[in-house]
Amino acid sequence: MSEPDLKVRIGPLELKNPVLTASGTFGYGQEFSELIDLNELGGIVVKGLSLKPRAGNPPPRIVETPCGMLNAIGLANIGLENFLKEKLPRLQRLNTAVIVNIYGHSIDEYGAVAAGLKGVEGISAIEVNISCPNVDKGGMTFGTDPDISAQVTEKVLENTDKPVIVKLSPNVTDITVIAKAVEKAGAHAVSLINTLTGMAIDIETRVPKLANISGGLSGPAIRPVAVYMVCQVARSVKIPVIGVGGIMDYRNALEFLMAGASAVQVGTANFVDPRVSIKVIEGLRKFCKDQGITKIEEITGSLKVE
Amino acid sequence: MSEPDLKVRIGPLELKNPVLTASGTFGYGQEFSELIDLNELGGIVVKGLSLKPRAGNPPPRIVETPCGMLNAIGLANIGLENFLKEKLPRLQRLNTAVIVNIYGHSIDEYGAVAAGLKGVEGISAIEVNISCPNVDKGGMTFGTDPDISAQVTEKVLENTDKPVIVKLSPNVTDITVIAKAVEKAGAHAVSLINTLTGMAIDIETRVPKLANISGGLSGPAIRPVAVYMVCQVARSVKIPVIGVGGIMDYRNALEFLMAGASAVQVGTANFVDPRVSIKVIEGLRKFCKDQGITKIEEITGSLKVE
Amino acid sequence: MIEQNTQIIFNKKIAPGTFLMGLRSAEIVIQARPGQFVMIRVGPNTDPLLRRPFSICGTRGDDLFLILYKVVGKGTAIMSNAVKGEKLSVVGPLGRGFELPEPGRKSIFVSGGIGVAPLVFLAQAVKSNLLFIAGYRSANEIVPMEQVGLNLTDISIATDDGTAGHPGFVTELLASHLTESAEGHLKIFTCGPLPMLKRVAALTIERDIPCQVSLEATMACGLGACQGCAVRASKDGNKTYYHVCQDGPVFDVHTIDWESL
Amino acid sequence: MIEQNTQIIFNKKIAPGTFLMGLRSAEIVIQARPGQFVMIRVGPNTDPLLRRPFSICGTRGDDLFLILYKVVGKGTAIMSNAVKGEKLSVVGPLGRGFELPEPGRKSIFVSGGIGVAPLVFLAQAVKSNLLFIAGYRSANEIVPMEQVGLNLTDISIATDDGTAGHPGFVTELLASHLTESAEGHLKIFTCGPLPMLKRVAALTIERDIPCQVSLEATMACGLGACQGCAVRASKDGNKTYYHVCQDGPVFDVHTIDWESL
Ligand SMILES: Cc1cc2nc3c(=O)[nH]c(=O)nc-3n(C[C@H](O)[C@H](O)[C@H](O)COP(=O)(O)OP(=O)(O)OC[C@H]3O[C@@H](n4cnc5c(N)ncnc54)[C@H](O)[C@@H]3O)c2cc1C
Ligand SMILES: Cc1cc2nc3c(=O)[nH]c(=O)nc-3n(C[C@H](O)[C@H](O)[C@H](O)COP(=O)(O)OP(=O)(O)OC[C@H]3O[C@@H](n4cnc5c(N)ncnc54)[C@H](O)[C@@H]3O)c2cc1C
Ligand SMILES: Cc1cc2nc3c(=O)[nH]c(=O)nc-3n(C[C@H](O)[C@H](O)[C@H](O)COP(=O)(O)O)c2cc1C
Ligand SMILES: Cc1cc2nc3c(=O)[nH]c(=O)nc-3n(C[C@H](O)[C@H](O)[C@H](O)COP(=O)(O)O)c2cc1C
Ligand code: FES
Ligand code: FES
Repeated sequence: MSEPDLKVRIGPLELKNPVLTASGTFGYGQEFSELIDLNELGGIVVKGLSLKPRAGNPPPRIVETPCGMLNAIGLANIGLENFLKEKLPRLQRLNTAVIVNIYGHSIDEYGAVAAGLKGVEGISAIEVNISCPNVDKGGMTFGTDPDISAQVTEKVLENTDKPVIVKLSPNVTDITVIAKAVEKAGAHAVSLINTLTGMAIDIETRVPKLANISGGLSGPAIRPVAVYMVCQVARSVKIPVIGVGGIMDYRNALEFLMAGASAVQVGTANFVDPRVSIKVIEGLRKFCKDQGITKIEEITGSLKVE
Repeated sequence: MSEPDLKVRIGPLELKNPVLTASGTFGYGQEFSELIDLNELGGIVVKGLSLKPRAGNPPPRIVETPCGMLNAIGLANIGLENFLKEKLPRLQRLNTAVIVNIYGHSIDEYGAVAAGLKGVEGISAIEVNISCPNVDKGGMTFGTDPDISAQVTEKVLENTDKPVIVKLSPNVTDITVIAKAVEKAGAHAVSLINTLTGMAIDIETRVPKLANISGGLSGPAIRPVAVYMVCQVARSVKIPVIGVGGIMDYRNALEFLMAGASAVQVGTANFVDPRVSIKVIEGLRKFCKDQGITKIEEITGSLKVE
Repeated sequence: MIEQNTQIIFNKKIAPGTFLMGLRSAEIVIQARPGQFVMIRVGPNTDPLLRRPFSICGTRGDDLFLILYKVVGKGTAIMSNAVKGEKLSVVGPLGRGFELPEPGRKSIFVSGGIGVAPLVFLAQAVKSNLLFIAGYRSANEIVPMEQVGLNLTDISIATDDGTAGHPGFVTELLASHLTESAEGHLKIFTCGPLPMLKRVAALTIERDIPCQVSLEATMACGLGACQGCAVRASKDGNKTYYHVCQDGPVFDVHTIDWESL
Repeated sequence: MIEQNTQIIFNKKIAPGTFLMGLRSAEIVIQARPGQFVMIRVGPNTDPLLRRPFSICGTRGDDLFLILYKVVGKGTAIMSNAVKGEKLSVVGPLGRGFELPEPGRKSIFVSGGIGVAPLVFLAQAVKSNLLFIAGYRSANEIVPMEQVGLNLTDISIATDDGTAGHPGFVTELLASHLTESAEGHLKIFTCGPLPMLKRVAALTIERDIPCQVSLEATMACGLGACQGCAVRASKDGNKTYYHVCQDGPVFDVHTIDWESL
């Protein structure tokens, strides 16, 4: 059989295959460049970027939990200016989609980061993190309110020439409400899920294991929640959905595709096996071949439910 | 050192120790009676009870997930009448708190089940399940709306002479809102968390692994989420909090107590080790002894956060 | 029924991917009846989380019981790496076993693959007047009966790929024995993959031959507490579902709604 | 830096709870510098999920590198049960190692407990003009230096409980060597538990003795990608945090904000 076609379209964005690396788990790509050929990836979503550099939270920032981990990095990053100067040139030389994950502390700041990336070569899309539970705005995150989520989306769209993916928070009563709100606001795609809020306590010292008290839960532990939410969202919006959460191998990736995702992101698994994203791509290719699937896009939403 | 005092008070209810078995994971107690001495338990929360018997969902009803499991039992149970006839007599002979977990399909049905248990000997408290994600009411569960949660609580209180514990759903944007609503409605205590909604897909057949499509995620995977929510709720209400979710040993139980719980429930762990609840009690006793704690109640809420 | 940390006395491969494990427990040996099972915790980790159910395949002496298992996933892979001397937590014996055949009836045992396990134990109890028909996918999967402690005179093999015994399904062999003259004097005992069981059920129901079936279901507790292991009851009964761990795993063929499976 | 499924050549207990593991990898042996570490995946399961960091404790021949580890939890317990011939996935070598001492300077190595591991590798490179001061809680924890491939003439031991060597802290022994006449010619290399490192830092900073410290932090990636392993930088620098996996694990004593630890 001829090679299956792994290309997928995320609105205006075409990816050579449906496997992206998730923001915050793959640095700026270069950290993994000695271990894998970055050009084989469907794309790289870089670490969340803000207008100014941010030092992040005090340590401890991470703690392992059953089949998962909590992180409270605090969106530490080098800021827009340093990103363009220090990190972008290497990314531009890559032959893969580069998606910049952005966030702000106000709607205007979202706009400003987007504006700073406007017209910049070698950036394939913007992923808007409205869902990070580590950065508070009056105790709440942007992504738990449909109106504010829509406003952020509009603001970014006004300030960019690139496709806009909005990354959704799972810490909500009904994620489809938020998905529909950002769709209506014009988002080209949604990605989900970001981390679930969680906490762990050191019982000897009686203090939280994370200096930040709470953090974001990721890894295989959360996969069932992610698959469920992707399935729900894919049935409620028309824009493409990118599935994220606990993917460890191609079989897990297939669950997301079948549930309705057009592409997936691999996050925490990069720590467990730095070559996992390549293995997922290889696994998907082999699955398509074995099952006589000529275009991987056919798998999206193929879940049978009566 | 003398034996530490393990007694805890949950509002009007006194427990000989803070370890209960969680509803749906311990049957009616008798299933475990050959393996442990039920009288050593702080209490038993029996399987969710409805007015009429319910057959439950078609199989498959359970599937294992990383460090967790999904269940869609569908609240199968023998109904009020059979419970009183067949199960209660054995429970009444026990020297431990018996808490009956109830649910309904309408607010009136909640009231009717509570009324059916009114004046019945040997029932220490009612736990009201407003959070089960498997039973739909217009696609939503009672427990995601603060007003309906309050109404259910009031209805049960009107129809019972027993302490009322309301069991909260984690599938909400802000669990403290629901907790405050049921506190205001008069609940004597809250227990949390019930299961997170999740899903798993068989990639060979492309059908959900559960016949019910989605199910409730439980087990150690969800513990960080549960500890976080218990900590949040304990800081927002004055009534006692019972912590549930992924407890596998006494150390996990201590996390919940320190986060603010007055007692804990052990659920999925009963399947992994049918004697786990006794081991948790023994572990807590030893911890108190080793640390010179005379009353276990002192541990509740002892988490240090600045 | 007990929960016990039992010591592995041996754990040996007896066919590709198939292992026989001997575990020490006088308590389980005393209580065990053919058709019952145990829930084994494969290790201290919480991944895999749940215990795995295994039929008791026999006992040796007064303190050794046997598990015959096939490596199909995470849990059984971990078990296959366990070595003599290690301990595994076991809960059991659980469930309702087989009803022994009435004297005078000829028993036909029909197994598919690893479904041979509970029938081996039953065969040791029944001893005489029995025919054992064991089906496998291929010759290399055949469980050597001597190795599991069974010396049968009357045993037939079927393999799907024809590499040993009757080429084809075990149910074809069974059908050939269900002659009219024999029907009134037979009792069937069966365990194996679902398609096979359905065929055995159809054959025995239509001929009105008593048949006991050992079923499988995904289990969480094994104790009748979680209600996870539901199987639909046939319309005649007054229950909608049975619980395989408690009402079974062995069922009268008539009590099950085979259409639902 | 590579990711490789390396074979266990040996895995032996050399003191109670302390194991020495030899893993085969010519690639890692060629690249490894003292002070660098590897991230080891202890098994195929996802519980424990993350890799565990271990200092490279030395190399043997051209394709064997050593890990000296103490069993403290789930991951190291699993490692201690691994047997010769099994394979473990290793990522490394990672991080910045020690700067070798300038010729003419006397090196003092100060280790606490299992912190001896990276210093053993460094000692093999430094060879001469070095004093090794190793602290342990008790005599039975002492790592036999010959067994890890080190034949030192100048080694002092301190034990907290006084069961061997100097009774008391290793830092007391260190202090006794920091005489005024010696100070200008010394360089300190240290690794061990935090309270010890803080004391060594205080001693060397106040006397202005060059000191290189190997730090630990909880790590997820080990590659500088997750920013999980932050440690606060001293006020003089222009960074708020360093990442132990990338900027370290070996740091100049002055670059770290010791108060924050
Ligand atoms: C009452 C009872 C008695 C049993 N007796 C035996 C026995 O004597 N010997 C033996 O080898 N096995 C027996 N089984 C089946 C055994 O429990 C499973 O093979 C085992 O749980 C698989 O665990 P795993 O972690 O290796 O596989 P998993 O990783 O859990 O699953 C691997 C694959 O096997 C499938 N699978 C898992 N469990 C079952 C099941 N119960 N039935 C069918 N497919 C399944 C999964 O869907 C998956 O495709 C019995 C099951 C029951 C319910
Ligand atoms: C750069 C680096 C090099 C290291 N080199 C070595 C080495 O050569 N030999 C060696 O034995 N260990 C070394 N360690 C420590 C080693 O990584 C941990 O002991 C190991 O990860 C524990 O894993 P576990 O699963 O057994 O313990 P866990 O179950 O994860 O934890 C058990 C207990 O140990 C504590 N713990 C876990 N990790 C650390 C840590 N990094 N520092 C302090 N306490 C911890 C936990 O808080 C917990 O109390 C090094 C750590 C780092 C960061
Ligand atoms: C250490 C770490 C840092 C993260 N940083 C970001 C971030 O900067 N922006 C963002 O949108 N998501 C961030 N995430 C969330 C991941 O991109 C992903 O949504 C989540 O981890 C779930 O996927 P996983 O289970 O595959 O890791 C981070 C996750 C981890 C573990
Ligand atoms: C098989 C199963 C059945 C359950 N049935 C009920 C129920 O009937 N009523 C209820 O309130 N909670 C029910 N629960 C939820 C548990 O009581 C508990 O809240 C949840 O499983 C989280 O705790 P755990 O992680 O310790 O299991 C059930 C859970 C499981 C796993
Ligand atoms: S496995 Fe729990 S009831 Fe059968
Ligand atoms: S461990 Fe990930 S940056 Fe250091």
